[in-house]
Amino acid sequence: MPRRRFTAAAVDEKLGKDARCEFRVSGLNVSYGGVRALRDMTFTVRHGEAVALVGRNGAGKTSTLQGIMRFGGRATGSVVLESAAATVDLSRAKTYEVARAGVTLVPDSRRLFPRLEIGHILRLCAEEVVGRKAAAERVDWVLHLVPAVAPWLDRKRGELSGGQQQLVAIARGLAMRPRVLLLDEPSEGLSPVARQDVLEVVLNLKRATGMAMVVAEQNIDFALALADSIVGLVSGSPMWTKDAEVFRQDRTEIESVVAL
Amino acid sequence: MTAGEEVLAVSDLDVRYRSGFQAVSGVSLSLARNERLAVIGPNGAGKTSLVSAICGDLRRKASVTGDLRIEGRSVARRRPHVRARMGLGRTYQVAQVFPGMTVLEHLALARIARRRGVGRWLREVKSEFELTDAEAKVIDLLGLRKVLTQRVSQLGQGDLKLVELAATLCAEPQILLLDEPTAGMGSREAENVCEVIETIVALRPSLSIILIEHNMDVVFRVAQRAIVMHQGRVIADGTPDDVRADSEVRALYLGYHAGA
Amino acid sequence: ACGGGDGSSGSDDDGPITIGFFHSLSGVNAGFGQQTLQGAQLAVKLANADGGVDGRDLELKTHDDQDGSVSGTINAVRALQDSDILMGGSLSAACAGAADAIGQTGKPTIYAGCSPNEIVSTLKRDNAFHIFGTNFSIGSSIGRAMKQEFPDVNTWDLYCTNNLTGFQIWNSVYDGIKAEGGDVSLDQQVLVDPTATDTRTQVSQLAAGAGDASSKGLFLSTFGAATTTFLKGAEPYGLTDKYAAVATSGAFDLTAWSLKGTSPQMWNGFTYYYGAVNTPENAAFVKAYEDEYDGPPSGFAYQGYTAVQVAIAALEETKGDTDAKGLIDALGKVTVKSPAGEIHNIDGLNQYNTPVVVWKSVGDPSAPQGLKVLKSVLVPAQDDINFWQPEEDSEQLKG
Amino acid sequence: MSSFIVAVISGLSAGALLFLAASGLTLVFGVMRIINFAQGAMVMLGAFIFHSALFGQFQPTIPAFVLSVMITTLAMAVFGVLLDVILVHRLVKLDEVPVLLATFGLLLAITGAVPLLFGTLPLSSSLPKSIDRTVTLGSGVVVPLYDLILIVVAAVITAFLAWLLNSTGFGRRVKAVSDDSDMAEASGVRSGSIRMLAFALGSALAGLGGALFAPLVTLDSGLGAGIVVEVFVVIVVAGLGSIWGALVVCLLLSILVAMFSLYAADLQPYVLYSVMGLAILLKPGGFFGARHSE
Amino acid sequence: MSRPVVPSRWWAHPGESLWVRMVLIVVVAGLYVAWIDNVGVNTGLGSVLMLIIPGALFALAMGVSYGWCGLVTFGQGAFFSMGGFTAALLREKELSPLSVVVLGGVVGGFAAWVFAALVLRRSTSLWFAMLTLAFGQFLFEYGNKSSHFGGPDGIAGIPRGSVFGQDLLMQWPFTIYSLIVATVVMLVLAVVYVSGFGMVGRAARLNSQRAEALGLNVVMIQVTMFGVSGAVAGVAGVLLAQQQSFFSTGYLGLQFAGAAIVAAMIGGVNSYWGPLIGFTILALAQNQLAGSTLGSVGWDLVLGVGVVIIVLLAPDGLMGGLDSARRSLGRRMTRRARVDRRRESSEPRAPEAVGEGS
Ligand SMILES: Nc1ncnc2c1ncn2[C@@H]1O[C@H](COP(=O)(O)OP(=O)(O)OP(=O)(O)O)[C@@H](O)[C@H]1O
Ligand SMILES: Nc1ncnc2c1ncn2[C@@H]1O[C@H](COP(=O)(O)OP(=O)(O)OP(=O)(O)O)[C@@H](O)[C@H]1O
Ligand SMILES: [Mg+2]
Ligand SMILES: [Mg+2]
Repeated sequence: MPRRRFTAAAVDEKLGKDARCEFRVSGLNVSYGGVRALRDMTFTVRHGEAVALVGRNGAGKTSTLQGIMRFGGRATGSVVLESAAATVDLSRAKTYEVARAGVTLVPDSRRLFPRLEIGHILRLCAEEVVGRKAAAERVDWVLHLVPAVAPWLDRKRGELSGGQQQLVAIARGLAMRPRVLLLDEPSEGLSPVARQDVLEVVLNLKRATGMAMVVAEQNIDFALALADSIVGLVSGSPMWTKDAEVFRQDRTEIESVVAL
Repeated sequence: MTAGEEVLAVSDLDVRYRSGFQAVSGVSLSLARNERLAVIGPNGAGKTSLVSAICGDLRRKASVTGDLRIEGRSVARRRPHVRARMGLGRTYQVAQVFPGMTVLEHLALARIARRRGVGRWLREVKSEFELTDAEAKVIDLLGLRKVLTQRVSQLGQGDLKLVELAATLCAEPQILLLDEPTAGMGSREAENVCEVIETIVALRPSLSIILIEHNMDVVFRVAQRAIVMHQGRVIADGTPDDVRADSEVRALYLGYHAGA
Repeated sequence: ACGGGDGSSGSDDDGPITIGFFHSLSGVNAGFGQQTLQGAQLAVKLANADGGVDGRDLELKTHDDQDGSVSGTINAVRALQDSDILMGGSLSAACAGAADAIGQTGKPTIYAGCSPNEIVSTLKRDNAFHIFGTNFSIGSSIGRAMKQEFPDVNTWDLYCTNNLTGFQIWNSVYDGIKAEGGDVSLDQQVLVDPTATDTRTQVSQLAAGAGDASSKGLFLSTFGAATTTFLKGAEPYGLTDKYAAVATSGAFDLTAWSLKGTSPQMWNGFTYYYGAVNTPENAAFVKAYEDEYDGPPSGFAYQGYTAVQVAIAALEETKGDTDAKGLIDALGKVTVKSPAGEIHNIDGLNQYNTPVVVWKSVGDPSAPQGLKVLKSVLVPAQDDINFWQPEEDSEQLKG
Repeated sequence: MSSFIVAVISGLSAGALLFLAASGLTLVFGVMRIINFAQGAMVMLGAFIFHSALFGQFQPTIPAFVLSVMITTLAMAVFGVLLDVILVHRLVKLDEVPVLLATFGLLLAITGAVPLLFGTLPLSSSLPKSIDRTVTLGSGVVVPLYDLILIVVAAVITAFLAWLLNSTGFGRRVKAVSDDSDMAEASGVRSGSIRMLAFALGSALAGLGGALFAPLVTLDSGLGAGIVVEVFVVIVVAGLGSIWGALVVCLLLSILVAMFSLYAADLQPYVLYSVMGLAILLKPGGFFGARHSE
Repeated sequence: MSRPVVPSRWWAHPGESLWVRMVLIVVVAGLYVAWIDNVGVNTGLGSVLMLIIPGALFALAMGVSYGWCGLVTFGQGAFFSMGGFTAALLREKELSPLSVVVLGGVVGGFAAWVFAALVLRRSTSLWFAMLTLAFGQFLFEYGNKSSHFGGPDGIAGIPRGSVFGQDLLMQWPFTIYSLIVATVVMLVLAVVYVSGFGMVGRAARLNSQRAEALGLNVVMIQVTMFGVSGAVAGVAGVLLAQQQSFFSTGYLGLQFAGAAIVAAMIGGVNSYWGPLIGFTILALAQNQLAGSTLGSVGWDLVLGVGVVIIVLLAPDGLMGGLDSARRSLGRRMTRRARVDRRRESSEPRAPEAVGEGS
């Protein structure tokens, strides 16, 4: 099959540029050097919805998100983007193709490129997806959404605090015009205030653009505030998938998975 | 050699990586003989960096400032092997082994490292292949006996961590630094690891331990005291129960509703 | 158990007579080795066309000395093993590495090359014969010729590789001029690193200090690539035109060939240059060579050709008998009409009295090989020079 | 005094050539953390290709000369792409010492292939007549025109590389890939292609260096090993990854060597190595070394 | 105390009956050489053997420095040449050849030790590799210029002398002599290989950070091992000088060292026999190919492609390949070996304990 089916433009054309998309992951397995870290992960996210993955350290949340992106370990299983018009199968796509198709990862350790200035990072990532011409516009739009980032454009990673870096990482994700945003521990390492900021940004985004989201979170409040449904992970396997509403009243089950 | 005597003292330790990132800022701590201290904290808090700085493993990767004393002697400028010979022994978050060697050779290496005098270099390695009773017990507890003559390249990540632990114990350290010894293990193996730690503590009353762990069960079982790190700083210090009750810790690490 | 006693394990009497050829066929010196091989092959071909020696054909077996590496020396042993008479050697290490085996097997051997004095003297074995010049014979021949051609040039600039060979050659030139009763003094001496690829710095230095050079001579104590690189560096300055005399040693024809007819006027001394020798033997040789290969023979081709000629002469003397003793005796006695003239062993020295050609040429794109010979002098080997015992060597440049 | 200036200028031009050889290595290291032992051999290959691209002209016209330089650079870029496809992308995962050995193998292979491809006789070509001359700078200092040209080319290349790496999208992608290749990929960057391009650029620089070098020397297969030693000296003194650092060190070292050959010719062969030894003792990571990841 | 069973891998590693094997090898090789001498083929394999020994020892020196402690060196020719020049400079002193061998080993070893001690304390093994290259080149320049070392033309007239009344001038006494020297070197190395020191060196190569954290002084180990490697190279240099009666600066170059690296890698750098076998194979192969285009002009191409393939596909070389082939032959053979050992074993509870776990 021609590789160009995975350029951003080709995917746009197929799915419809601003179409409502559904994102389906099924039977996803991830292993590192022969060691299985994730078994049979299955979930679906619809337009305007968010799924939260919860579980203890090492339960496989990060592995799920990285498995979707095909980076890190070895991943097998099916990952598809579906609109009313068509289906794009990302199961065999390369990492950059997944990214260009509109599935964007905001990784847990932020991973901003240390030698580049923030403005250049945003620009670069936007260019890869929307092309050179539209990139500037896209970055402006992102800065409008996350205005806190604007003053840091000419700084480098080393000159930002952890929380600031987290905001930038999210901005970078947005610059890539995601259809599905994969957020890995967005609240990690943030002070409560910063966490509130991030939450607001993400919630606004969800409301305003209807972007689908997958969030890996250990912080239950954050997860519940954001997600519509929750997947509980225990040592590499999904235990249950439930409506978030269930837990807003009674958290015992979710805590049994996440906490001590 | 009374309990309570300080064996390890860290004061005002800073770790700044070459990239400019400051992973540890102004950490001071003191470890008493026979004390078992847990270090917990979110991902990227600087736990591993702290332990690596104590062992001197960061020489070429980061600048480390601050004072470090083992048994009252300053070692801040000593190379890692000197510190090891003064009683430090560590394991790594991702097991560090010698890929072409058998498990038995790992144990023999540790034994050679432990010995003093020129004679240890000249003896045939084979003569190091006998296990003392204590070592045999550790090996049996860890279930390593059946793989003793296998090369470690054939073992899984979990087994590698066990091998590394066994080898580190063979070197008979006075201060044992364990970096997530149960990460990536099933509950049964984690149980075994705890048992090994308990056995060793019983056998060697002068042993002190620093344990980095995300698994709270292990922390509660092993540690007498816990410190919590966040963004390179110590934010709480006390018994595990005190720490768990600390609201900041709950907020940053355990989550708001961690069971008490 | 002496190895020398039973050296006749070669071929039986009916098969062809084998001449072992041992030379650099790979590596940096492969070009020289290949040329020597072509000369040798031609000689063998001509001899066979003539009916061989005593009805037996000659066969050339080639072995690579691999620049004197250990496995190259193994090849030397092989070469000895399957030949009746051995010729070869150009690179110091390879020759010297093989010398021992050569001495022990007692096989008749002809060295066609090996110019540095020390090497030649270490190669001395009773069963081995050296037929071409050393640095010493070539250098002093150049010196003599220079004195005759330029009696008024007493001051020389020297451009010299910073190693013993470079020093040796200049010192022999100095001795040669002195021997003709001349006077020599060195003005500038510029040394170049033998391994350096880029020597423009040194050339510009020479140019900057040359001053009015119209009464001075310039001697290039360099070889091959170093000479070419010098000429290229000197080109923008027009440096070689400023001197009254410019001379160099070694196989300048190869250098000139690679310069494609642009080389400047230059005196050169070496064992041979086809265009500078006027003998009927040479004319025949050049013709045969040109028929066989594309261009005229180089000095190395001449060496290969002559070495095989010597071997054939010895074989004819013994009537095709390949017994080592007889052949060695014959090699000491025969007289050979080489392209450069008649040559024979100097009594008791295992060394032939091969002459040295000193000639003046200029690049000419229309000439064959891009080189036009303006003048040539054949300096006969001096019988009082003993290559095997080079004069005491100096680390100092004379003059 | 004038011989002093002459020495400085010829030192500068020698340094410029050295830089063309070293810059590719620095670039490739900066992107892939690969030390390319074969860089010298690639310069040599470039010189041979240049010679072939002249199609037998010994003294080309200026357009022919420029064309051949361009052909060589392009051919070496293609060669770089081929190497990347066959070998280099596999090296990225290895430790630095096996990488060094593998590229050493490459050095041997190229050195061995050259006589097979181009014959065993030494080859040679010349500069176009019109630039093969000297110019007189004020106060009677006479220097070859080509020396000046080389200095200008090196300066232009340095400026070009600095611009390319610091001010263009390609440069940013290169940095992103070398900082965190997985994350760059997850940001939509085709890190494999960027790597290939960067390696091709490194090879093209080797080709350019070889082409500009070729008319000055006699070509034989021993050229590569000679260059690699000098390049390593530069790398050890300058450290890895800094283009400007490499340039400065190339120029300073070459001037130093020129000075020695002027005032103390006997010691000149040892200059490079002595400087290298000093650098190791004083500044183990090199004077301009970018952070050296272990 | 319990003593677990260790499977024997004698072809990759010297086992306990090493001495017996060594002596056997010498006797067989000696007999062979004596035999071919008696039948009169005095330029056959016997002389090939004589010529291979110095090169093979040199390849072994490469193995010791890279395979045994992780230091790649492109300048080992320097220490080889120090040995060779020791013999060359002492050529008029009428010393016993054996004492020259010892002296050459000491010179090479000491120089290597000093070099490594100066460099390694300050830099990584990567810089070390580059520096060895420059070091070799430095000496090359120096040797070529200085008349003490004969310049590029070398020094000739190095005597072979005589040992225990046996004149070494003839080929087969010299071959036996080389064999004995090589065997002694191998025995010393065997002691190193099976000792704690040898294993610690390998550990330093495999994971130096871990080794340091265990309390092993990696730098000291590498420096010492490099000294050992230099000594082996020095001895090889002396042997070559004596055999050829000649030595020159040519051996300082990258070419010579490079071929030895390739040989060591083909055989397997971290095995005991690997470099020797690799060199022998290469020398014989080149010998066979000589005369063909590939064997002469393109030999470097063969070597280079060989190195690349080995680095990528078989970093442990031929010996490593054999070893894993043996392992993959299945457990059956191992088990049988265990049973045999159990019969031999005087220790009552050893084998039973294995595999039984807690
Ligand atoms: N690169 C890797 N190599 C080997 N094992 C890995 C790697 N990354 C993760 N693992 C293992 O895979 C398992 C799942 O890890 P993962 O990072 O997905 O967990 P997580 O739920 O994201 O945890 P955390 O809350 O710590 O981020 C863990 O046991 C971890 O040790
Ligand atoms: N070599 C390095 N260079 C630059 N930054 C580094 C390096 N190693 C670690 N860091 C950064 O230092 C910080 C602390 O890392 P460290 O490994 O000490 O965390 P940790 O507390 O052990 O986390 P975890 O629980 O995930 O193991 C992290 O932000 C990490 O990205
Ligand atoms: Mg995670
Ligand atoms: Mg950690």
